[in-house]
Amino acid sequence: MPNREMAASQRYATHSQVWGAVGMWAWILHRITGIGLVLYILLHTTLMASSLIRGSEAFNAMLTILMTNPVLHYMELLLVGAVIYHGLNGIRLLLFDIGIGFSRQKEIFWSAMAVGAAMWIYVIMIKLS
Amino acid sequence: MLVNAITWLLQRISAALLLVVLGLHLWLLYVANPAEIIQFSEAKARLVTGSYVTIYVLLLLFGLFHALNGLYTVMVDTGLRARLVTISILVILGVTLFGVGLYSVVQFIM
Amino acid sequence: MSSREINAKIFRYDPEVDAEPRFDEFKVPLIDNMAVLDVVMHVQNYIDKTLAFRCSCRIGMCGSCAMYINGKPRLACRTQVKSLGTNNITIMPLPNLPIIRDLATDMEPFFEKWKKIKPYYVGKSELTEPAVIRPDSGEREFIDQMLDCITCGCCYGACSMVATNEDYIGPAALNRAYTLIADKRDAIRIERINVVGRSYGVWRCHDQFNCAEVCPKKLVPTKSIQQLKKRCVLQKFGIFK
Amino acid sequence: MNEIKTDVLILGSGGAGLFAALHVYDNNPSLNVVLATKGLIGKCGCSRMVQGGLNVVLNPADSVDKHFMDTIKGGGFVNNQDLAWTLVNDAPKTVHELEVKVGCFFDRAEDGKIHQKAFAGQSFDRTVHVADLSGIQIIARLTDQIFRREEKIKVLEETRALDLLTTEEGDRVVGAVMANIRTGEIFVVNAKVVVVATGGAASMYKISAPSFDKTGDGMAMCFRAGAEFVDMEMLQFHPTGLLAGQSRLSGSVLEEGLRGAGGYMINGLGERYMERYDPERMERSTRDRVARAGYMEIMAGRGTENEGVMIDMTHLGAEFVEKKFPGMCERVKDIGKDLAREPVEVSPTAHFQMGGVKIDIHCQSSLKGLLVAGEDSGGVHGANRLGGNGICESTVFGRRAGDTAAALAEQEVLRPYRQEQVEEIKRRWLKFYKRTDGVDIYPIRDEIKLLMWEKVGVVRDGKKLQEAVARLDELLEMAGQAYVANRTLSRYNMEWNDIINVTNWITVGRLVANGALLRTESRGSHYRTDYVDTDNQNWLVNIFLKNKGNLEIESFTKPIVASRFSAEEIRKANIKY
Ligand SMILES: Cc1cc2nc3c(=O)[nH]c(=O)nc-3n(C[C@H](O)[C@H](O)[C@H](O)COP(=O)(O)OP(=O)(O)OC[C@H]3O[C@@H](n4cnc5c(N)ncnc54)[C@H](O)[C@@H]3O)c2cc1C
Ligand code: HEM
Ligand code: SF4
Ligand code: F3S
Ligand code: FES
Repeated sequence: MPNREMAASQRYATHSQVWGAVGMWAWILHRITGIGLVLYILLHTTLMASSLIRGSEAFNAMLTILMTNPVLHYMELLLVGAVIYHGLNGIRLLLFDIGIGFSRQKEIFWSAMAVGAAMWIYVIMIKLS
Repeated sequence: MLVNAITWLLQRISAALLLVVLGLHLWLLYVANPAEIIQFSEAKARLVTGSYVTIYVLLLLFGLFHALNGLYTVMVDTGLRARLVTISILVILGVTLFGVGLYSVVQFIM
Repeated sequence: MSSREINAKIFRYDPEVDAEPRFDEFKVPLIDNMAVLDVVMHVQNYIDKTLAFRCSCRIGMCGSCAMYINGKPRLACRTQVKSLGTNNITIMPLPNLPIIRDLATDMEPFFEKWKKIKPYYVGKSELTEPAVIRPDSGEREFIDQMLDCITCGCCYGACSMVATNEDYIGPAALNRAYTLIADKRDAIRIERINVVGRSYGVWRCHDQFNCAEVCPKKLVPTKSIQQLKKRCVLQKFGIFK
Repeated sequence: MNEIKTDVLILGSGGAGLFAALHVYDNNPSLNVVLATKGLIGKCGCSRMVQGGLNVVLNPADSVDKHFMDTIKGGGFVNNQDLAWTLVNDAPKTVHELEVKVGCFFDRAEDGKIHQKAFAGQSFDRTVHVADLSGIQIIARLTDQIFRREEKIKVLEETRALDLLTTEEGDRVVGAVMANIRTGEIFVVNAKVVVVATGGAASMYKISAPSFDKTGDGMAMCFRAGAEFVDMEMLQFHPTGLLAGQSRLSGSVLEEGLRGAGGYMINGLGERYMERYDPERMERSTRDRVARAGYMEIMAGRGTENEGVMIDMTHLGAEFVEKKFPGMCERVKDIGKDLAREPVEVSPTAHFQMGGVKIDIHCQSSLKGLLVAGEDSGGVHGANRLGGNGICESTVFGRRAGDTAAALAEQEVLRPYRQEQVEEIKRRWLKFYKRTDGVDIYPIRDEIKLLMWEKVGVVRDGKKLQEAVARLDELLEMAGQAYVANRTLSRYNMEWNDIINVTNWITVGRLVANGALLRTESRGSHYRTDYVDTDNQNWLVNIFLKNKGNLEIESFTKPIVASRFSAEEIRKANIKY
């Protein structure tokens, strides 16, 4: 009898996944941003503490590096985008958890995304001006 | 199992609270004080005058729980077997980071 | 669609002899009201008699003919070729299940999990007559509409949590569990709550909605699963008995 | 070769098979049951496809007498009245069990009690239902109950019975030879009692309603094993089968309620043709009449382009139709039509076999150790089945078969089967793998479907029936010459299975054609242009058929079993058919 591992390998061999649905992408992005934020939070707490332990000068020096490096600058925008996405989709998920919105999940997603885009653009404008 | 329902609920509760405190944090950084470069003294001044301390401690607490529990969920989703070991590591990591974070907060108010 | 011909690209695999799956292409004449089931039947009857697939009722009631058709698990019998908007049809077996041969999958893992939630009704002993329940009393919540499940497995094949975790019992079984747990006539609801509340149960669902997206009966298992999560939590606090 | 020994072997997982298994277990949980089914459990057969519902007397204002009279009146009075009486009396118990023990939940009326809707040919609204998907619920819940009893009920999915095993004397069945469709493995199940519940063979018609896995296997096996059959000429056509060109969707049933609600039947010229056939009842006439009228219109050249007639619901208002018949609207939408807003092409479609293996009220056939229940059995419905009595029969007699099987299994010993018979059966079905050349089965399949439709169909006559009988014999011969394209492929070989299916179709088709030839009158669904009248003087009899040996058909007639409503009373009532 064919076994389950084969079932999994067949799936990967043929990519027979549902790719065309909003919910699927919302979940993938939520997960990616979630994990990204975890990495960031780890980095964030350790960097803060490790510079503060060497005094306020060290803290200022580090923040100067962090906030002037152009690459990091763009990375920060991405970070903000991730937080906005994760947070807004998080609201959508919380709505489901309290039993709201099952029949309108796609509309809720796109509304959240519209709000998110506006917020993100606002932040980008502030940061780049 | 017992804990599943509780951690699931806590993940939601922490998410809801993060929405508030993380929202405030970001508001402070990007809207209220869109500084070029954050200076220690400015940050300290903000933290001492406002009762932002509570917010940051909460942010740490919920953020860490939410993040590490989220990470655990991701691992269980993909078929994690060594659950106890993983939980132990995550708890240690969480407590340590909380300590480290608390240290940073304390630096600002002292 | 102008051409009167369909290009069917069909997944072929015999696990007993083939090392690798392959795709065979067939040209099938387009007929009026053609369902994808007609396509595979035409191929098997008149072009390549060795093709294997499963079907029974051909009107979307038995749930035997679920296949992965142009990017989605669907019922072959209820999928009109016209509705695909193209003459190129790629047909693969339902994902997440072992393959018996070609398009015929072994539904065993699906039903193993179905059985795990004790899918059978156990009546309360004091109920000896059909219960009197007014249709507008709300007592049945939305059970009745969720009872339409035909165990076709489309949702099971679409959920990527099932794909990545072989223990997750999946949307269909959980949906069935909900219909029993919310049924006030049932005697072993707490037992069932304890099954769906385990780590292979409701907690693995992350509201992907792929299940709802593909369900040929337009069920939303996500909603049933949410109801179960709620009851699991309530039960922890002794509110749901 | 593998062998399984068991107390009870049940073939089929429709309403009859599933209920039989449950009742064997519930009577005596120590008995071993093997439940073999051609598809996946609970996902094959017609019980699953039941839309309308199940007839049962629940309301105090109704009575089993009324249900009984409706049933035999509908059946043209040739029903076995003992069986019909059993049907109506057991139905309430059965529905009770389905609700309270099995866990079905039928639709409720305003007052919270089980709702009962109207169906044609009934003097009281007594059809219980779950919207228009009753079968799914009944069968799914029964299947779940089987899962609960898994340790004693061994389920063999995608495993078909090939033939029954008999003792040397030929008067007792001791098991069956089976084939595992997935692996191609052939094995024997040796049992004290065999319950055959594999459904009928109406699928052998060009336009037909049943599921594809039902090919009259049970009847064909019982015939080969020597069981007696009754009323095989009685085969029901449903008047409104969807027409969808060559698509396999063709023939699927549009529910009777459409006509009940006031839908019009119109022909290609736009006439409401029922005026010519039953001016009083018009479209609400019985199934056999409406089906025949439609067929005659088509034959007279007044059909539509695609050889159909139309059902027109538009005058009832689109909103009403969509609200009342969502399932039907959806089905019609699949073929790009809008039931609520335009006439839809339909045709009579072969639906159900009233005839079948002769049984008594305990489902005992003429062979010891062989019980038959559900559509495979004959006599309950006479010449025409009422809508809603089909799944009723399957569940009622399935329960009975289970009870009888449990009782028999307790008394009987397991008798050995004959190895040489096993070998013979294996040769019969495996020879198709041995050839390198021969007959392609699919053209034969297409031919028999057309042949049955044209010559043994809705409207019959002696000449055509004779031609059909002759041709069917030839086709049986030809099917024996079939070969399998890939000789080494025994795993899930659909072609090999289709050879068996077609052979069984022809076997049952011969019984239908021969019975139809013998009955020189018209009654119920059996209509002959050379004998258009119902002959209550000479034909209140049942026609019995059996295998004389060598697949030759022996026939005899017996007066009907009129234990409750005598032949005299029937003649006096003088109801025309
Ligand atoms: C479209 C449609 C609608 C209907 N609507 C109604 C309705 O509204 N009301 C009503 O009362 N009746 C209705 N009927 C009739 C009703 O479905 C049948 O009378 C009834 O289901 C027959 O039940 P059964 O258990 O005898 O056979 P089925 O339910 O047909 O089951 C036969 C079983 O035997 C299996 N089988 C076949 N061959 C073999 C083999 N060789 N070995 C092992 N297993 C085998 C099949 O796979 C299947 O599981 C309808 C029928 C159809 C087709
Ligand atoms: C802004 C407020 C936030 C909200 C409303 C929110 C909401 C949620 C919700 C509802 C989930 C559960 C998803 C599920 O189980 O399907 C979740 C998961 C997760 N969150 Fe958050 N979150 C927020 C902030 C954060 C932050 C700051 C981090 C990281 C530090 C984070 C990391 C994660 C991770 C790793 C997961 C698990 C990923 C997954 O299950 O797919 N979240 N979040
Ligand atoms: S929930 Fe829908 S998709 Fe899933 S098995 Fe049931 S009918 Fe199929
Ligand atoms: S697709 Fe899977 S993740 Fe949940 S919403 Fe459906 S079960
Ligand atoms: S064949 Fe039954 S659902 Fe498609």
